[in-house]
Amino acid sequence: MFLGVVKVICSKALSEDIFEVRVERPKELAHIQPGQFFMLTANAYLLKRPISVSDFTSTQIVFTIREVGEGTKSLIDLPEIQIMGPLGHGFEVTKAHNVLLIGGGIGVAPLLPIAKKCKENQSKIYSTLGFRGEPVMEEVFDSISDFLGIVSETSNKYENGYVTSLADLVLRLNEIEMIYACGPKKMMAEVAKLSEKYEVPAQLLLEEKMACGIGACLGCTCKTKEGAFGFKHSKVCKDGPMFWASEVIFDV
Amino acid sequence: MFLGVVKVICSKALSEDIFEVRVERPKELAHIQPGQFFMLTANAYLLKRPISVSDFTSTQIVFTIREVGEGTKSLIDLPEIQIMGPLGHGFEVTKAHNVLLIGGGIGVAPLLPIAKKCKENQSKIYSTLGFRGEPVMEEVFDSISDFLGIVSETSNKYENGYVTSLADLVLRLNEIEMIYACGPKKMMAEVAKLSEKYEVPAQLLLEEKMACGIGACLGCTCKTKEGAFGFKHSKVCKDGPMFWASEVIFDV
Amino acid sequence: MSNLKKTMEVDLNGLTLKNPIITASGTYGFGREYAELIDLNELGGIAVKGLTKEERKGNEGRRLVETPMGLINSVGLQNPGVKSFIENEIPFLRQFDLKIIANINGNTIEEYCEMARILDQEDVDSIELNISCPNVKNGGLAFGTDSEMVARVVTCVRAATGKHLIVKLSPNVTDIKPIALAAEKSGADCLSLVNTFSGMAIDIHNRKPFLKRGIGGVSGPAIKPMALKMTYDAVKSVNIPVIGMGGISTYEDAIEFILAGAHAVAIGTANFYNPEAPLTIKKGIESYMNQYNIQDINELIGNLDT
Amino acid sequence: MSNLKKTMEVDLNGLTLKNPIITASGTYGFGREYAELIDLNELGGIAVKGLTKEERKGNEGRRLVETPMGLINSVGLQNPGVKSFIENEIPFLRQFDLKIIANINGNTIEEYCEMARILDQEDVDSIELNISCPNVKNGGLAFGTDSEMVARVVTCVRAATGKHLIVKLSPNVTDIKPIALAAEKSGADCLSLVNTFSGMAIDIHNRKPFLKRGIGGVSGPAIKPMALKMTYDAVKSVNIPVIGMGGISTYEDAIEFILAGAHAVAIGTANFYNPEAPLTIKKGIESYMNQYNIQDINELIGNLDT
Ligand SMILES: Cc1cc2nc3c(=O)[nH]c(=O)nc-3n(C[C@H](O)[C@H](O)[C@H](O)COP(=O)(O)OP(=O)(O)OC[C@H]3O[C@@H](n4cnc5c(N)ncnc54)[C@H](O)[C@@H]3O)c2cc1C
Ligand SMILES: Cc1cc2nc3c(=O)[nH]c(=O)nc-3n(C[C@H](O)[C@H](O)[C@H](O)COP(=O)(O)OP(=O)(O)OC[C@H]3O[C@@H](n4cnc5c(N)ncnc54)[C@H](O)[C@@H]3O)c2cc1C
Ligand SMILES: Cc1cc2nc3c(=O)[nH]c(=O)nc-3n(C[C@H](O)[C@H](O)[C@H](O)COP(=O)(O)O)c2cc1C
Ligand SMILES: Cc1cc2nc3c(=O)[nH]c(=O)nc-3n(C[C@H](O)[C@H](O)[C@H](O)COP(=O)(O)O)c2cc1C
Ligand code: FES
Ligand code: FES
Repeated sequence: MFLGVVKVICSKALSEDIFEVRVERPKELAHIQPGQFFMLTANAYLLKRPISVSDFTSTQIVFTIREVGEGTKSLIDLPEIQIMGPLGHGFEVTKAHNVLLIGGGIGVAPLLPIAKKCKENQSKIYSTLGFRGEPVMEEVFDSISDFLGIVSETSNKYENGYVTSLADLVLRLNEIEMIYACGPKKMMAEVAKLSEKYEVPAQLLLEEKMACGIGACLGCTCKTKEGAFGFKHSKVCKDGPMFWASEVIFDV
Repeated sequence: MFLGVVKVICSKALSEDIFEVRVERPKELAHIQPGQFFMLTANAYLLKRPISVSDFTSTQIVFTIREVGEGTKSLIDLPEIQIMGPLGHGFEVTKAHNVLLIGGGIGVAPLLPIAKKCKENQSKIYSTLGFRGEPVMEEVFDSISDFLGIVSETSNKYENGYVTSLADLVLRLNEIEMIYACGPKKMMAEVAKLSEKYEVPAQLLLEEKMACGIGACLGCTCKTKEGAFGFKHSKVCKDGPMFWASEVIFDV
Repeated sequence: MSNLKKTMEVDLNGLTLKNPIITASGTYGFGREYAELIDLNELGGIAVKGLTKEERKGNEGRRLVETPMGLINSVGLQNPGVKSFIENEIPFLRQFDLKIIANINGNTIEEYCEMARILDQEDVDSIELNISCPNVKNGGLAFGTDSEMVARVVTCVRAATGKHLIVKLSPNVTDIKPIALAAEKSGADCLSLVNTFSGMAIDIHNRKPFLKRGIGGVSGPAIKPMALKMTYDAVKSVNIPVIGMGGISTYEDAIEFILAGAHAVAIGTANFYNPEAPLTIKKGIESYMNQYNIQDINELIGNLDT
Repeated sequence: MSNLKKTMEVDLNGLTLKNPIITASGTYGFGREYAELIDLNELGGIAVKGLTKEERKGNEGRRLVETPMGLINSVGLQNPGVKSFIENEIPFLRQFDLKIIANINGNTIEEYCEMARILDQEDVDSIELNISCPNVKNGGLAFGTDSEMVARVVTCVRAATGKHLIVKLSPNVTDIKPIALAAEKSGADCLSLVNTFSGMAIDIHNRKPFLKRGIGGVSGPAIKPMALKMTYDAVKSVNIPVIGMGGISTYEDAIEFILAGAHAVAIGTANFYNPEAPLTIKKGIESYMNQYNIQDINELIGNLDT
């Protein structure tokens, strides 16, 4: 696992509160799987911040970061960042003919690597992305998707509504074989319902507050099914962040 | 009292660990007395750091800062700094014919404003400055002093020894009427002895760890005489930082 | 609607503050110094520097050590004595529209009571009985960590004065509840907590504690989670109002204490690094009330969904 | 001279560590994860995640809240149970040259003893009796805050095993001394402290505590001054060695604890934000010893000029 300081190549704003931070990819870094994340050291804070890989090449890694507090704020204009990773189990790549991406807010960012992978595998990509205000990463998803639907809760340039309603429509009209989703907890719970309703497996990228990021502290657990009625606490950082919709128990 | 953020005009290294930070002087700022200080907000830390004024004009204030820990380190390359001040009772300006400055290390910096004031008052200025390694501010003290003696504990470009020995010599050979001193505690205790020995009043700029900087927390006290044998705890930030050598009780 | 005048007034069981912001004892002197920086009329009250019967010189040697998000102090109750306070400080503070809380400290129960008797005749709005100072040899902390001692000293002081009486509790205890209860039963009108945590720091290069007495009192944001928990516990165990403190430096912190059940909050160490803290915290509380359409701060006190 | 081989070996009254660096229970899992980041052979010992007799699922809901220089956790002893530990984890850890300390937790005294009896037969180097976990309903903290309870549980566990026995103390007490003494008298070979401080944090927007159980345990640099003070107190009151911990994140911190009298130090929360902390702390101690020409770390233990 890589733990060290990397140079920031550039950092630019995609919107008012979302920033793209492009760093040098160290040579010794292991293979990156779509959906994996890194722990980034936020200077003013004790704990590192988990941030997904939102794009990567053989020489670069891109983090797309929404500024929600002091920690994320401190990450967006550093000359160099300490990173640890890649971490966790990311998305499983399948050779599905039709895949559906469902992204909410900053959750669209970690979908890009899996979208690219699916594209490579010649899957047909249906992207449904939802935002509270103006969208981000619209262009890149447009170029990669066979279908792109964007909804916004407030912007009048886009259809207003929730992304899961749009996804529902796509699922009803197309033979989707695999869903990849990332977004707020409530959206994820809805996606799980869609997955059940249409009997299409869904891979969800979950989020939890993390301390170690590697499975040692047991701080980041989510509830997953065990046996017929039981549950257990799985580590989002290590057992996830990708979980199958069918495994997760949502307490919402 | 001014409390607010000021722009840093420039910050430059005078030596390996001493930096000159020049800031804009806010218009609403009160009169600055030589020997006064400001509390500067060091970002990563809870407590502000006390830093003397080492020079000022009607539009600028200069702080000369030695990096001794994380707090001072954080102060040396900020685009703007929050400052509070000017604080404390500085040096008393006298119309003495001959004044002696005794500075040790970073303690030379706060002597510059009083030197300039004495110059204005046409006093003859004897400067004795001591350093552990290479000196700083040599030129400016050279231009302002009638006599300048520099000693260093290690540099072989300068006489080796303690600044107080040099000061002793100056006191023996000249009719000094006032001493202004700033430096490490041990040096100050020596200066107090010289003051007594030569019966020349000495104004010492003392240092203590500070929390509030304005006299409210009672955290920064030094021992001063009260009555014939008694003592009291005086606030370095408010009653000082200037104390007469004859008042201070040194526990060294 | 949100433009209606909000009520920030709180009643501490006989002591009414126009807003719940107090400055904590020992961090604000007698208000003089901060009066040059902020308008003291904005405060609900000031708890003055801990007073003793006679003048005290305080502890020798270094008195402050900064720690991660905290501060250790060993001031040792340096103060001019209660008489000088009455003569020189009360008239100054009376210029402002705020409540004066006299923080008192004794070496013996009798000394506490004598001070209470003296202040009973004077123009202070409340007496804060400090039985939790870790920085003096006698009295202080020893009184505050044992329910029986607490009962004895509070009972005696209660008998000595009819003034509003706050008892200030120590966090250095296994269980705050019996202590809070003892204070209430013995006649406290109100509790305040926490005082500082006992702590230590060592100069590894001189192999000596930084502070002459070895230990000192820890304050600041570092102690906030513990202070909040203790405030919550104290609130649950008594029926009198509680003043919460310990590391409060933002309005969010203050709201946490209020939701935990504190009727008022005291700002201590934050004054040092942000002299405007009492004002920004007050404004922050106001805007929080606006945001959630709360007319009266009393609606927030203890309004926690657990 | 300063190139002579330094001795870092410490003897914890029967448990010899090749260096005084331990990783604290609950912060290092069973070593597996950190083995990918650092060489575990560098450690003196590892205190494994708190074990219970049966598997435990741990607490529900959010488990972590970051605070100023601190962390509140409410993990609630999630662990696979002592049997699984024996089968799956001991063999893994035995690959490394370090001492294995099994941290045990019970709901009842009997459960503690049963676990001690089970582990007595197994290949662990020491048993750490955790009587100070604030994150479980029964047992835990309740055992650790009362000297009589401490005496009872330690006596019973002592009878159940001949293994090296560490008793881990809680900082949530008025006075650590009688508790430390009770543990010593009842047969502890060594003490460790501190466990986490009880603390709380409130989500002001949802008006709920962040953690489902309301409270959690505070660790990290924020607690260091208090932890150091308690370690110092404990050391002074017993004749057995003490493992110090609480917020240690630099070698300076570790030296402070050692000068206060700790024979070894445990690194907890620091692992999260600096996985290399145990190594840099060890190196730092070495260079400190070089700087002051100290050949044997035992010269430093308790070497404080007060
Ligand atoms: C596996 C994983 C991958 C992640 N990938 C990304 C990513 O690619 N890009 C990205 O921007 N973020 C990502 N996150 C979320 C990110 O880690 C958090 O937003 C960040 O830790 C918050 O830190 P902070 O100090 O800025 O906010 P804090 O100071 O901790 O919180 C500030 C405020 O924001 C709220 N808040 C905190 N986290 C979130 C959140 N996730 N969403 C909304 N509100 C929040 C808090 O409740 C609080 O009110 C990921 C999280 C995980 C677990
Ligand atoms: C009235 C007053 C005026 C001052 N004026 C100036 C000034 O003009 N320029 C300036 O550079 N400093 C000045 N100082 C000193 C300055 O405030 C301290 O050096 C600073 O607060 C240290 O903070 P830090 O966080 O960098 O160091 P810390 O992290 O607090 O300390 C780091 C290390 O340095 C040591 N240390 C701390 N302070 C000093 C010190 N003063 N000298 C030597 N070692 C120290 C500590 O013991 C520790 O080992 C003044 C102090 C006072 C009270
Ligand atoms: C420098 C200093 C001096 C203090 N002096 C007193 C005192 O005289 N009487 C008292 O009751 N509390 C005293 N305290 C404790 C504070 O009133 C307060 O209880 C404590 O600092 C916790 O709050 P904070 O974290 O906001 O500072 C003092 C605290 C500090 C930092
Ligand atoms: C996430 C977490 C889990 C913990 N679990 C345990 C435990 O299972 N058993 C135990 O004795 N201590 C446990 N602790 C306490 C630590 O071992 C240690 O005593 C405490 O965190 C203080 O040290 P630190 O500040 O270096 O972390 C835990 C601490 C944390 C942060
Ligand atoms: S963050 Fe520590 S186990 Fe996941
Ligand atoms: S620093 Fe507070 S009184 Fe001087």
